[in-house]
Amino acid sequence: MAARLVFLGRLEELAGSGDAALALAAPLNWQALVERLSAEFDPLLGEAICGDRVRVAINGALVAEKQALVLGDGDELAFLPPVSGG
Amino acid sequence: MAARLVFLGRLEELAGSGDAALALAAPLNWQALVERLSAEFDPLLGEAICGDRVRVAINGALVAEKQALVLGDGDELAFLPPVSGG
Amino acid sequence: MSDVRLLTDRFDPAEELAAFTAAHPQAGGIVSFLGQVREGGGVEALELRHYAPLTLPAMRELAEGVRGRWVLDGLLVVHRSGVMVPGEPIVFVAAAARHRRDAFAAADFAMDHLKSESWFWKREKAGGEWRWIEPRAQDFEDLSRWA
Amino acid sequence: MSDVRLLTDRFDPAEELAAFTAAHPQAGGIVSFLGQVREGGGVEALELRHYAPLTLPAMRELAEGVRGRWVLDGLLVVHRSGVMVPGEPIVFVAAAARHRRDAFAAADFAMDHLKSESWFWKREKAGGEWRWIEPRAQDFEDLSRWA
Repeated sequence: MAARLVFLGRLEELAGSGDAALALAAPLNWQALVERLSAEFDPLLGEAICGDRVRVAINGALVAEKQALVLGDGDELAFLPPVSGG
Repeated sequence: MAARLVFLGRLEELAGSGDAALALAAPLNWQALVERLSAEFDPLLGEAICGDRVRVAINGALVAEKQALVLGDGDELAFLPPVSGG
Repeated sequence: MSDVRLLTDRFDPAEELAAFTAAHPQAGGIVSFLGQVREGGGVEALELRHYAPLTLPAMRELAEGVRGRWVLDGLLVVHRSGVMVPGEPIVFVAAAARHRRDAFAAADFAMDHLKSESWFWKREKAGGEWRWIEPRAQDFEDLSRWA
Repeated sequence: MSDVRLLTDRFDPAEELAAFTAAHPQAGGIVSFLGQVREGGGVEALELRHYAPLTLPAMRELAEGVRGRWVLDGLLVVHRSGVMVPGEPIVFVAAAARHRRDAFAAADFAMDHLKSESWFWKREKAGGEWRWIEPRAQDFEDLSRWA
């Protein structure tokens, strides 16, 4: 089981790359996900994605309340910091 | 002795053409000019050029008060109705 | 310096935009307005007459006024006179600026003033007949936005 | 129908204007905005990243919103992603309308919303180093004009 993570903007730097696979033993809730990312990537990444201005999209759809999401097998989760204009 | 008259916009129709030469025996003031144009072209032309919205330019320069102009030999007098946009 | 031209022959607005853009690589934004003779309105031809001693000098003065009012890298004003058919360009204005808002405002202002204050007289041919066009109230309303 | 495109390769804004104009002969006025990578600001390259599942759908939704707000004959939105060098076009928006004011307002509105709300993340290379660009306060001020 695995999920795909996508990091946009400066989150890419904290994550070390624009995307990553995350092995899953079971579905992860938001709190468990933040802990995994802090441990496997960078504690600053875990902190950053909790910020109010970072939105998340699951399988291409924006999530209204990221704290309520559950990440399952095959999902693509994107972390979207504030946009910086075209 | 002669002056050149230029008629813009719909004044051209009243004058019958876009420009005309006007033979002069002596310099003409505004009132004499209006009388000449009414007699030689069309009374409606004389009336039209007296309208507040018709400006005049003498030798390419706009005249502040057309009633005060004097037309002399070699002058070019242009009659400018309201512009209708580009 | 502004580029202000009064043309008697057909011109190509896309070529003008390409040349203007190439001339202002330091500008972040370029706003342009193209006015053309509309197809489908029953107008067969449009003629713009002008009075040479006044028209181009007034267009240049307008351009200077625009340059004084906004910070621009460049300003282009190309205007046709003579007889034009539907689909043919009448006027092309482009403003290049570091800031987008300046470019939009400058092009918008230039068009409002060109339309209402330039020394052009317009007539249209429809049903085989030419008729002179009166000033439009809308043009004066547009102008009053800048007072 | 609006023409909304997200491109990964360089495009030619003058060609886009020519094609858009040819497609809308019934429009009296066409306003365009071209945003390009500025020369001379010390920026060596600019990169725009996007998130495919969101970016183009949001651009289409913006275009629909613009069409609902003004009476337009046509609307074009072309946006680059990827790495661009100075002088290269980033975005080209054009609005064709019967009335000049509608075309100006539509292009202006589309740009303000593209700049502040589109799903693009920008980084710039200067002195050999890439750095991510933060949102600009000006973009939000521009947006508030339409509230």
